Amino acid sequence: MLKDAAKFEPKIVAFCCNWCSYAGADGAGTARKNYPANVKIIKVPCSCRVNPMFILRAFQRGADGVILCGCHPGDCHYSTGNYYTRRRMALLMSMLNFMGVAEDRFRVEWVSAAEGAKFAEVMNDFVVQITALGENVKLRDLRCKK
Amino acid sequence: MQKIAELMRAKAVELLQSSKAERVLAWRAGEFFYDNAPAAFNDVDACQEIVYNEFCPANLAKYLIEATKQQKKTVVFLKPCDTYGVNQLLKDHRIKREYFYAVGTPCSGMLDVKKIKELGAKAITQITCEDNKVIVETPYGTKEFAKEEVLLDKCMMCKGNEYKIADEELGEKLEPIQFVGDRFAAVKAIEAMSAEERFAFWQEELSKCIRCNACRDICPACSCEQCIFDNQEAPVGGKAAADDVEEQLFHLIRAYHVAGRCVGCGECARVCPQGVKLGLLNLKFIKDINQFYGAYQAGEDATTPSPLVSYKENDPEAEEAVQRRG
Amino acid sequence: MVINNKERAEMLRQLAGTNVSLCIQCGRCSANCPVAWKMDVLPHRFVYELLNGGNVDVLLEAKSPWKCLSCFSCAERCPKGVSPAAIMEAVRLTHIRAQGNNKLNPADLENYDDKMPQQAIVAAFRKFNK
Amino acid sequence: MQKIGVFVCWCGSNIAGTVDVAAVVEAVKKIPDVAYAVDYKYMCSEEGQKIIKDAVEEYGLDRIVVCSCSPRMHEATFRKCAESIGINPYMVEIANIREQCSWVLKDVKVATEKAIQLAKAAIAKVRFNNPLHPGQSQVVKRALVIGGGIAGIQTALDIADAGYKVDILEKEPTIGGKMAQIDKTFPTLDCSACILTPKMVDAACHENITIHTYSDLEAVSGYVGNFDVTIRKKARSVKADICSGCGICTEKCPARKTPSEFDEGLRNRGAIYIPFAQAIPKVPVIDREACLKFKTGKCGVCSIVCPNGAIDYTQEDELITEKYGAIVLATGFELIDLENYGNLGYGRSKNVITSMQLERLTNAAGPTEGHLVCPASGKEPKSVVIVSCVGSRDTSGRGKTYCSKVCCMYNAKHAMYIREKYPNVDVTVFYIDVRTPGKGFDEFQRRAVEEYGVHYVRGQVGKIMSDKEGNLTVFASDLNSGRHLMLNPDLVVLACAVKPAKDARKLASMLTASIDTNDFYVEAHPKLRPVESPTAGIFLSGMCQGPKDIPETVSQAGAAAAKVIGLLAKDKLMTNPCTAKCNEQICSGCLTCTNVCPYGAISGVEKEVVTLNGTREKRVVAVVNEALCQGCGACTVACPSASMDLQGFTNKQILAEVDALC
Repeated sequence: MLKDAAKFEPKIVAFCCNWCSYAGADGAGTARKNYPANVKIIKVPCSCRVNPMFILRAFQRGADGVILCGCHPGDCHYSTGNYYTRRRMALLMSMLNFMGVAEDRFRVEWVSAAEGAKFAEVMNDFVVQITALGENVKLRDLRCKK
Repeated sequence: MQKIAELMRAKAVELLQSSKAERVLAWRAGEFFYDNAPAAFNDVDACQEIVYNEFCPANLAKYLIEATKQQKKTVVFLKPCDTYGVNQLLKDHRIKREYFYAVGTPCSGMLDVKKIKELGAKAITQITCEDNKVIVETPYGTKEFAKEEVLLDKCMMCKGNEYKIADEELGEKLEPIQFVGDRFAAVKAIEAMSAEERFAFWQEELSKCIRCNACRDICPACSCEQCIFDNQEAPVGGKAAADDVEEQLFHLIRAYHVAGRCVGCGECARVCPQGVKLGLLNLKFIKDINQFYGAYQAGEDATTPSPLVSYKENDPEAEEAVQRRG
Repeated sequence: MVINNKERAEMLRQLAGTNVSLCIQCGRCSANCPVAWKMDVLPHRFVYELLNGGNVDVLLEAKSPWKCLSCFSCAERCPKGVSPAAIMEAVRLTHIRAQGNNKLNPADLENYDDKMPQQAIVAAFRKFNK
Repeated sequence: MQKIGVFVCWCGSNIAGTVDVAAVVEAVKKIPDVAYAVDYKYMCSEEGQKIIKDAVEEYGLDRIVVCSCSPRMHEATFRKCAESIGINPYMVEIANIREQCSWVLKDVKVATEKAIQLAKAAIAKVRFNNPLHPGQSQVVKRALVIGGGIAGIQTALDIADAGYKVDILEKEPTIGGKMAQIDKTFPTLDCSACILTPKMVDAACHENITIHTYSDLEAVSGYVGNFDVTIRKKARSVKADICSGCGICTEKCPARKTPSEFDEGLRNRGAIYIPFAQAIPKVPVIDREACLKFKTGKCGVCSIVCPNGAIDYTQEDELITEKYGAIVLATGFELIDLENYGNLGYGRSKNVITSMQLERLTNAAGPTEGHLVCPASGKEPKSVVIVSCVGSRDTSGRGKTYCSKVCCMYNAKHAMYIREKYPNVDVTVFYIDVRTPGKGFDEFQRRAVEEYGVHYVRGQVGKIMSDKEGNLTVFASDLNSGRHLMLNPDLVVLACAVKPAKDARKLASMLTASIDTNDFYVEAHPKLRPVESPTAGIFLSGMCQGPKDIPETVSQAGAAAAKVIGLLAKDKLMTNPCTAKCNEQICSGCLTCTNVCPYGAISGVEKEVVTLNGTREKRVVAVVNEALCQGCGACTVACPSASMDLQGFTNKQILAEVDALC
């Protein structure tokens, strides 16, 4: 079946930590809080497992948005994991901004296991944001000057 | 500088003869007097070939990895800025203190022969420095430049004349370079651009890259047994030909990879045959780290953990940090 | 144009712009109202009738909106963030729109204290132009 | 060649109602290496599991993907199923097509498409799965219960009765908690102290129970079965082993300006004090901030009057360390501050009190010896207004969004015993809803109306004013009659919202227990694992998990104890095999990883390793202690050479998922 060409459906990858955000996503499901199908979740034990390279790889492979969700700082299941995540991702985001690519296509959110509604809210909001930005081509073109 | 070269030769001979060391790391003359290269000197006679002048920019620190592996006590001559790399290698446990003897070697700034040539000097026969003047002899006459015109870019960001690690210092410290401005000026200029301009700038720069890996090979923070770019299991993907992820994102990944460990020596940019301004990526990380997490200088000592393996409970959030940078 | 009760309720809801479905019917709005003792229909009913699509006529015929001081203590003390004051205003506005006469001179506005809440001023206009 | 089996669950209509499961099966069948795919109504059922087992045998499957509910629900089920047929349990991956798909989407076409993509990602990952084998760790046969209220006491007693050692950690000078302050309990109206104090004594006398009062949790490390805990025993300034508990010191202490915490500020206590008569231990404590000896250096009366010489001004905090196999959180609750409810006059008029203050006022051991009087005048009230839902069910930001659950019942209790003891006192309860589910609860509340003539008015109190003489005016609404009311009671009782103890969040951080936005501890599953924290080895008991009354608290305390006993009864625990693993061939020994490991599980070890060019060399490499590693993966990102990887979530596995989804 041909896809409706006029409607842009962004590809969005969400990395979710097992203990808070993945459980939060389950909570959104259990409470039937809808969010668009564009968001696909990859489970990681902790947000600190997410290598910035994973995010770059997702963008490079065609993701239009990447969102990383973890426990609220201070609530990490492994005590300190998300503190490292926060530093790593702040630097990554700042660098993406510096290179003029994809900064606004990447987001870090803290969603606890009890925040199913927030999870859905964040995802809805992110899909709107990414849809407005359109297709992500910049990162792929970074070294392809025409 | 000639005087320092003599002191170096004498010190090398003294240390070898006293059996304090088995070999010496210093610089040897290349084809021209301005392309000196790092070299190892294994005996007293060879030490006579040690040279030192305004064209010895290379940092010898990384060769100490090999010295440590061979467990050979090695004399290494270190300019003040080189000592940061040594500390970083010590912090990364890549070299061991017992296998090297560090001799602090004074430096008044290294010159960039490319700049001299670009300013019109051809068939250079001799270059001498007097205070802040650089006198270039050519068969077509003598040319004179202000030092700041022809200093290496990295020397324009000189960290001063202190040795961060040294068993002894050679002669008197030289005056640090006077032209040091804001080392983040170029980074700030890019930050001030629009997103489109920034993208265009980096697209232009990064498209020049030929993936020769010189930047990686020279870097004192790139000291892994096997580089992630050569490792099929690493999260970046495989070799360039096999995977375009790495091809497109090489510089971003490289700079991120050494963030927090990069001493800001500027060697990566210096050795780039294509003149890619890749040092700016490293400087950007240094600037951000200083701004987000407090001043930090990698290689200042051999113990303080990198900001990327430490945290504060009230660190800024990613979005907040980017905005704070403004 | 003839509109039914349900449509009128919807119109009032839109005019009021406050989310009546949050109401848990605790009555704090009425309890807090400084002029409740003078009102024929208490503030909580203005929320209740809109919430359950009840008798909108009661609200439109009530004297309460003209007693209301627009002091906002009902909204301030609502545990759910509903504003009965906004509904009072919506009822007033409905009347004004129906009459369409504006007898008070807007130029007088300068004479008002600028610390006065905007809605209070507007409410005063409605009242004295009835 | 790999042989992957894909099993798509309908979950009745939960999945199949929104996802075309047959289409998912057809789609995954086309993927290389998928040897078998099938859908079934309930994959988790016995019949469903049999389908998996039969398929493994018939098609020689070596990897399994189940498209079903969240792995948090049934991953363990399907892993066990795989194991029973000889497949390593870690060769199973779950595609969560219920919580992440059918339950959040409405359009069948869209949901089916997403389900296929999630299945593809799981298939991409499972290709790189490797068999993993859990290790074993010892279980320390001792439990720690944090909080010495009824929840903590009951949990400790149940664990101790099963034959295990258990320590109670209480921050106050005595155990007993809030229940000790309460006068009567619903729905029986029996005396709270009479049923609590015997339990306190039981706990104190139990050979398996050690009580640490006036103590804080200082540090926690370790993991389920092996927690290392440091406890700070704060200096009491009284030698507990010598003190006879005679109480002379507390009577003679001249510094009497501190409001008694136990009596909710309705009377003052000395700087040296025993919170209440039945305190355990019955050893006084010096409040150093109030004590003249500590403030000015002069005084020392308590030391002079003590017949045993038990006062010790030089005592210092003591740190003790202990190992525990399990930790129970029973940190209880407190009432909210009323600073956001100035309109109700609390703090401005002494005759507006909290319900906990009323408990003290009616308690025979309380400041008035049980005589109900207005605190301002000291006179018996003629009429009392009780206001429910003060700060509960409030989403405006001033109070708490939840229902505090216990207030409706204790309001009825208060109203009833005021009327019982003082039949001439008029009692009016203002309510939004009366919520009394529970055995005998509604009957209890109805008695208040039917037998005791308490007025229940549907409506709320807006504001309470107090004039110069202290007379109160209550402005309220009566919604059923549509009237605005003005009443002049002598006493107003505010049924304040409950909230978790102040240090709940700090403890959650220390124990890595999950906590919600209201600071209640989060249970592992809201229905099926209500007394366990998601963090293994941490259990929840009582109000710290959510508002509940005493019977519920006691049941939950017993349930938590049963879970602890179940854990301590094991000699060994299987450890999570998803641990970090270092590729020693490429590890440079920089040990950056050791900086980020929260468990100290990585160390540098000098080893002979085979280098990349095949030679042998001795160098330092990072070595992971699998028993300590909890598998967070922080090290994998810190590692500059990517020699550190996380089993079960390897770089390859995650990137395969990324590629499959992009």
